[in-house]
Amino acid sequence: MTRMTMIEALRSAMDVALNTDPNVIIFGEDVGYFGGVFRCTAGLQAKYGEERLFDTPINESAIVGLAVGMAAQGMKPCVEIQFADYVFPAYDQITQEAARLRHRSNGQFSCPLVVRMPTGGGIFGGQTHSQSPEALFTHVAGLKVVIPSTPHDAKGLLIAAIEDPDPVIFMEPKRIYNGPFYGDHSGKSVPWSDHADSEVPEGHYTVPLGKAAIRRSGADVTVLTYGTMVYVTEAAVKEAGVDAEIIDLRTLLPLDLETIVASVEKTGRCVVVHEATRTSGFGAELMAEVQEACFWHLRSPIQRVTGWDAPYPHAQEWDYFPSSARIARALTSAMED
Amino acid sequence: MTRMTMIEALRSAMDVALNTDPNVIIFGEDVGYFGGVFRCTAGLQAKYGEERLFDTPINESAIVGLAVGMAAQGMKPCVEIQFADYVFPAYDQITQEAARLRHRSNGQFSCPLVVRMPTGGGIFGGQTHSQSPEALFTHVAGLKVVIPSTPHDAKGLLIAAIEDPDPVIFMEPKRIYNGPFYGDHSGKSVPWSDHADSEVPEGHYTVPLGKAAIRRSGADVTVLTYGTMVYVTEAAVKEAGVDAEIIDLRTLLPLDLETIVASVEKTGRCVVVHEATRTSGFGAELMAEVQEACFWHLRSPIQRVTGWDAPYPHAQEWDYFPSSARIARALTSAMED
Amino acid sequence: MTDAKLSFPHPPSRPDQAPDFSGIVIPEAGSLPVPPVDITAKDCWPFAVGLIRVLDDDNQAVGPWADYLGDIPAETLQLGLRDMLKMRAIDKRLQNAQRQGKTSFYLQCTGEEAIGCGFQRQLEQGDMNFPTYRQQTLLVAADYPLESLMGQLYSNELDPLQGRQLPIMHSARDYGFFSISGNLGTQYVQAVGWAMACALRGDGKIAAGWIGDGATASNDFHSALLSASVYQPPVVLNVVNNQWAISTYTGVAAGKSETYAARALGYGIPALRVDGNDYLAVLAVSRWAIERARAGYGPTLIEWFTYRAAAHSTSDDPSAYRARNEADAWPLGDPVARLKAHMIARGDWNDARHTQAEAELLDKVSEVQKRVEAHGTFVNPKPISPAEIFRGVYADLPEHLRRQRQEMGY
Amino acid sequence: MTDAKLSFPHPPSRPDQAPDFSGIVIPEAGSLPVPPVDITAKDCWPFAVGLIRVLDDDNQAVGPWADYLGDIPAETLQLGLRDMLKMRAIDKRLQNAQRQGKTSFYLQCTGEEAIGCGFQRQLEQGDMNFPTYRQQTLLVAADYPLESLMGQLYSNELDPLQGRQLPIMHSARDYGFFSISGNLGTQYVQAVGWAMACALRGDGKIAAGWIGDGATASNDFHSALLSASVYQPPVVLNVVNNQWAISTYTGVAAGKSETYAARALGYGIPALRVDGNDYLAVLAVSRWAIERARAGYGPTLIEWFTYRAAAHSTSDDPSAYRARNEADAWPLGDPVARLKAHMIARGDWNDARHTQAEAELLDKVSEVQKRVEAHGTFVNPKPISPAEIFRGVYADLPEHLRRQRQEMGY
Ligand SMILES: Cc1ncc(C[n+]2csc(CCOP(=O)(O)OP(=O)(O)O)c2C)c(N)n1
Ligand SMILES: Cc1ncc(C[n+]2csc(CCOP(=O)(O)OP(=O)(O)O)c2C)c(N)n1
Ligand SMILES: [Mg+2]
Ligand SMILES: [Mg+2]
Repeated sequence: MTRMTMIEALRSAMDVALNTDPNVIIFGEDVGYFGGVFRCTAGLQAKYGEERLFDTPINESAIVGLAVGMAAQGMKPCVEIQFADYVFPAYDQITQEAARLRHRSNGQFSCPLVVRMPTGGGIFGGQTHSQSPEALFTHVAGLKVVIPSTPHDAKGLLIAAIEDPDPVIFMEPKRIYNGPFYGDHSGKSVPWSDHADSEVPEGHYTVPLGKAAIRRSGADVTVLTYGTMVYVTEAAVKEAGVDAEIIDLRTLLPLDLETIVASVEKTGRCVVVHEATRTSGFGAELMAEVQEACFWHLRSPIQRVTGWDAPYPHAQEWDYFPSSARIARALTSAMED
Repeated sequence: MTRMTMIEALRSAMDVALNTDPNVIIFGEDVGYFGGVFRCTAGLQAKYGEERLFDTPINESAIVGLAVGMAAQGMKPCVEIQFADYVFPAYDQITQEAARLRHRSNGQFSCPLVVRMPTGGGIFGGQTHSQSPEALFTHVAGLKVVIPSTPHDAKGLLIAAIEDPDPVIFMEPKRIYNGPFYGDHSGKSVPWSDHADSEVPEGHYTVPLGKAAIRRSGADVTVLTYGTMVYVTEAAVKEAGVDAEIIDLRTLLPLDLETIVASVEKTGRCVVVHEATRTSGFGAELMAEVQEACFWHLRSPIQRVTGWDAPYPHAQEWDYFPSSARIARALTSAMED
Repeated sequence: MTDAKLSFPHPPSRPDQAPDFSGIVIPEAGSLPVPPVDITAKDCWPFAVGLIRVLDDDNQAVGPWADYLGDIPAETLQLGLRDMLKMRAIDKRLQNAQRQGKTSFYLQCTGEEAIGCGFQRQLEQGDMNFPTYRQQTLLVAADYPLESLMGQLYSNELDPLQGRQLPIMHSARDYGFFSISGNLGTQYVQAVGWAMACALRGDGKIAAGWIGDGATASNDFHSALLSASVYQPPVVLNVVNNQWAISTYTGVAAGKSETYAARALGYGIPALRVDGNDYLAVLAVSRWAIERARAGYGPTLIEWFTYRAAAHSTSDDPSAYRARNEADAWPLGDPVARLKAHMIARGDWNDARHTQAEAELLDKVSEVQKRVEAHGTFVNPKPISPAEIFRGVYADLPEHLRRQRQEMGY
Repeated sequence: MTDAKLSFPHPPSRPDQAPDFSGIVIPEAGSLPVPPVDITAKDCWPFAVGLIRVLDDDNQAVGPWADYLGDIPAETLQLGLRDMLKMRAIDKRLQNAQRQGKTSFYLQCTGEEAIGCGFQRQLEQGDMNFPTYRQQTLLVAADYPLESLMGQLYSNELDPLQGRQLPIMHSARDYGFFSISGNLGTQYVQAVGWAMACALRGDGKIAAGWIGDGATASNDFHSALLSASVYQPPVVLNVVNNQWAISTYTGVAAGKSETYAARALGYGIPALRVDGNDYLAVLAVSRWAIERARAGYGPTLIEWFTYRAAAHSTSDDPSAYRARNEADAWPLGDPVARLKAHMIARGDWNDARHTQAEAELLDKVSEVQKRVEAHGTFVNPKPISPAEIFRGVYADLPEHLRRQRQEMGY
């Protein structure tokens, strides 16, 4: 066990994967010699050579398109999109090709690839370095969608994603790359080293896809969230002084409905929190699932706290990014009815 | 007033728009000399000339990218994507560019463009001629999303969309291009000429964006749907023998919540129907909105009837496409609780 | 105020006009040499804007590319002719089946048979094609079982894809045929990725990408050429320029480009333009490019110059947008007729044998068709289980799909 | 088994090595002629792989392109020099402001000043640039008010975009500067669309697209070239080849392409490669291409050959991936130094005037900066109303956004 930041944990996951499976191959913009703009692959090219880890031209659809071809042949590409905001040129290859290859070829070809991308806001990145497009992938049958919130999970989930036989969209909440973030508007992070979940085994281990984690047990209200918002929710729960159960979904697709339903049946109340714009965000699906499965247990309307339905602004970042105060208000209001 | 099919109505809308505003310009694959694979623009190039209506190379991102540049200058491009399944190469230009231009330039530039595309299944088109990707657009702030279900609305909404100052995704349910479709698995359509809503004024009129239509008033249960499913729902309501209120949303974004809420407050029950895959489909957002706004009025869980979370199959089309029987079951079950 | 006016490409003729191919320059057969295997793009201009042809007007194989092929055994040519005739028989029968309502959709490759048939016969087991919907020739020349091909057409139990795909969107891994996508272009860059994997494994295999002239406009065409240029994997990138993309004349995809082959030179990829209706030219250039790839000289782009003689598909009627009889006026003729004439000129073939071969192949195809139809057609369907919808979305069925399957009643 | 091995492009040197530009061929100044305005792509090869240069090693303007420019008034050159010096002063001050935490982000264009400054001075009111984030030169040479430029840097009330965009993503319609997108490449095809609209209106205006060498790999680069080739609108497509894309050497975007200009020839678009650090070459070739577009001869692509002397941005440290002092070793020198030397050689300028001009401009920029900072910086913010988030998402505020604004408390 060592203390790792999320970046170190991700790097360690790729190190393990490169080391254990010769079919694993990593590429993306600036990931090679330089080791990525967030340094996630730093040192790995020097260790494994250019044939295992290399730079690509700035063409996200080529990055994924090449990966589809390689994966179909049996390699295991783990590619990086520099920011989730730049994944859209690859959207066709991801949704129409990677997601469907196994099905449409009746299993003749499959597509075991991982598309890593830093996601979310809180870093003053403006509208093109802050988006949270997860819901644009959860609508696509054939994909899995993962968002870790701790170094420990980041490593275990990434190894599991690389080993998974199907395409995985792996979204990394960049705001917490270097430490958990509780919503402090000065933007300061606490370092990971102070957090229990930065204890990361050095070798191989997996955190299974499709299983949520209960970050805080509670009796009063269930909060469904993921990524950076896990921490902002922790802060909000303290602020609101309610005994909330915080569920970190970790995998959005397929969803761990069992854990969710058990919790909401217990608490009878539910708040959903995410950074992405509200309308048709993943929160809507969560509300639909909870409503379908727990209707008769619900004692108040499910609330959602989300980014607003506007492009992610630069200067007004903290008015956009869901604050602990907004979450606390939702918790209080969920308790009121 | 004349009787028109939906195709004729759409053509008439474009004819009116080309005639009234010299800034209107139409382009897309095969739309020019030939008049489109569904013939929506037939005859218009001969009437207005190649500078107003022309063929493009097979590059959807170029189609939309050019349109963004033209729209920013003050033209009003109305472009065709041959099938909604092929819009994804343009997804970056639509979601990152068109949707945000007004906001990010603080109004210096705007993007009044319309992206037309045939959508939905029921035509034995297999996975790449049958998709319903509306929820991938409703998550994007800055877009409007429209789906007509009658010739009358198709024309009025398309003219409104072209005149709108913002980008509009205009999805045409191709299954009902030539007649309403009640879910008959032999695939036969009834001709539009038998339907009241094929009465279409020949000249200019608009159907406002953002307003739903109540297709059937009823007291027992509210059905929220759009496009082809309006008719399959009509058949289901007969089958189930319930007094359902059928709301045809017509515009998904912005949503006519007022009409929805008034209806659900009255009926206390709600069923959502769409063709798209279930998870993170637009049904999830509808369920979330209804739950938020009408929680205390709901007498049973909101149900959704949707396409399954799988690629749209070819041979099993009628097992995938929501049938009137499935909708009828949901109606009955909504009434039971 | 300005002279700037937009330009709009037009086809040489429209329905009310006579076919006109006078704008197409047809160089003499044999006029282009065989380039050195390590040729660079810079030196490729004559090959990219010229036209490699082997069969001359007297049906003789002439010039450096004929020499490159060397003595061709009569059997090789007979095999090629039979491949093409078989393809025609299949197209004929299946087009008919669609007309009879036995399937929802079909799409012929008439006029383009030489390209895929010739190319496939130069590949080795383990090489992989990334085809479009108009490369059924590759399957035929790979001896793909007709039962599978037709089973898919009728979406019956013989369908290897279990009804999931359109009748014409085949997938046949063991026959070197990648799963066809309905989204144009996507396969082109995937082919490059597959070829990169071949090089990384060092398995001696190659990949071949296929794309239509219209689809060269797609982003994936660019992604593919760029990636192939950067990483130099063993891939042959084929462009089938059949002059049309549904109703759209090839000029709309080409713009002011000299040729599609010339487009590749800008990426530093050697490229050649070839008479796609000349079976011998196809054999020769395919062999050259495939050997080049396998030997580690990197990608080649081949523009196959041909003509889409049939309608785009059973949903299309070309009389609405192009001159009647354009196919007959096509200056490079018909690939079957030309190979036949050459074989006759060689003394290896005659009209009687040809008629007999045609009849035999049509019989054989019809016989299989009858057998396959007994397993169900659109008119007389024997449904595949609806639960098939959920199989293969993922390797394992996740909980939510299990629930949905249950909701469906399975 | 096989010889096929992947190739990976490498920069000439890495941090532990000495700079090495020996692979870059620098032709003599004045060695290329001025092509006829109606030149076709086919005849453009020498211009696309050569390098148009006007200033020679003795700081004289020589050759056909110097003749094309004719007698240049001293004021024109002084204006150019002042534009570039002003740009440097701004870059210096704003880089500093970021280091002091007064803004979140900055990005310099050091070494590339001649390109945008020279190009902009050849445009007319009403022409539209579609820039990237490294074309602040276009704003400076268009005399964009420094208050606006800096207001955006500090996201204060002077920010014309009201805090919505990153500090460097300007938009200035009245100054011919399209709203910058953070998504690389997208603007390139939009420029072609805008130019098409110009042609359709017949308003005599043109558009100019801008893209970095790295971003030529994007799909939109292809879309833009293809569309420009097909419709022939009045557009100038600029590629700023500054050798780097963040940490990635230009070879990764170029692959085996001879040059980026050569890429355009494949699309049938005339293209020229130009010494981007030579202000006179910039003036000359910009004028030629802009006049060509305006006169209706269609698109031109210009590859500006230059070097990114600064870091990619304030988030970047190039010492991690490229040789120290590479900028000093750049064989085409520094654009400011070269223009200055030329003006001194002409007898129009001297060191003292230069030092004075530099100081004056730095003073002026600093003075404005102080004034703008009084309206708020990141250290001392004067917040823009949060309700601004909702304004301009649509022309009119829809009901759901009104509700969200209310929920927010406004
Ligand atoms: C991305 C995408 N856009 C549009 C289509 C619709 N479409 C199907 S075939 C076709 C024409 C293709 O022409 P070409 O590439 O020349 O191939 P050919 O049919 O001539 O073999 C079009 C536009 C599609 N399948 N995919
Ligand atoms: C679509 C997209 N992918 C990736 C990025 C991240 N990114 C920002 S700048 C940059 C390098 C661009 O290099 P180049 O085009 O050469 O321009 P330069 O910075 O040299 O001016 C990258 C990869 C982006 N902004 N957009
Ligand atoms: Mg074609
Ligand atoms: Mg660069």
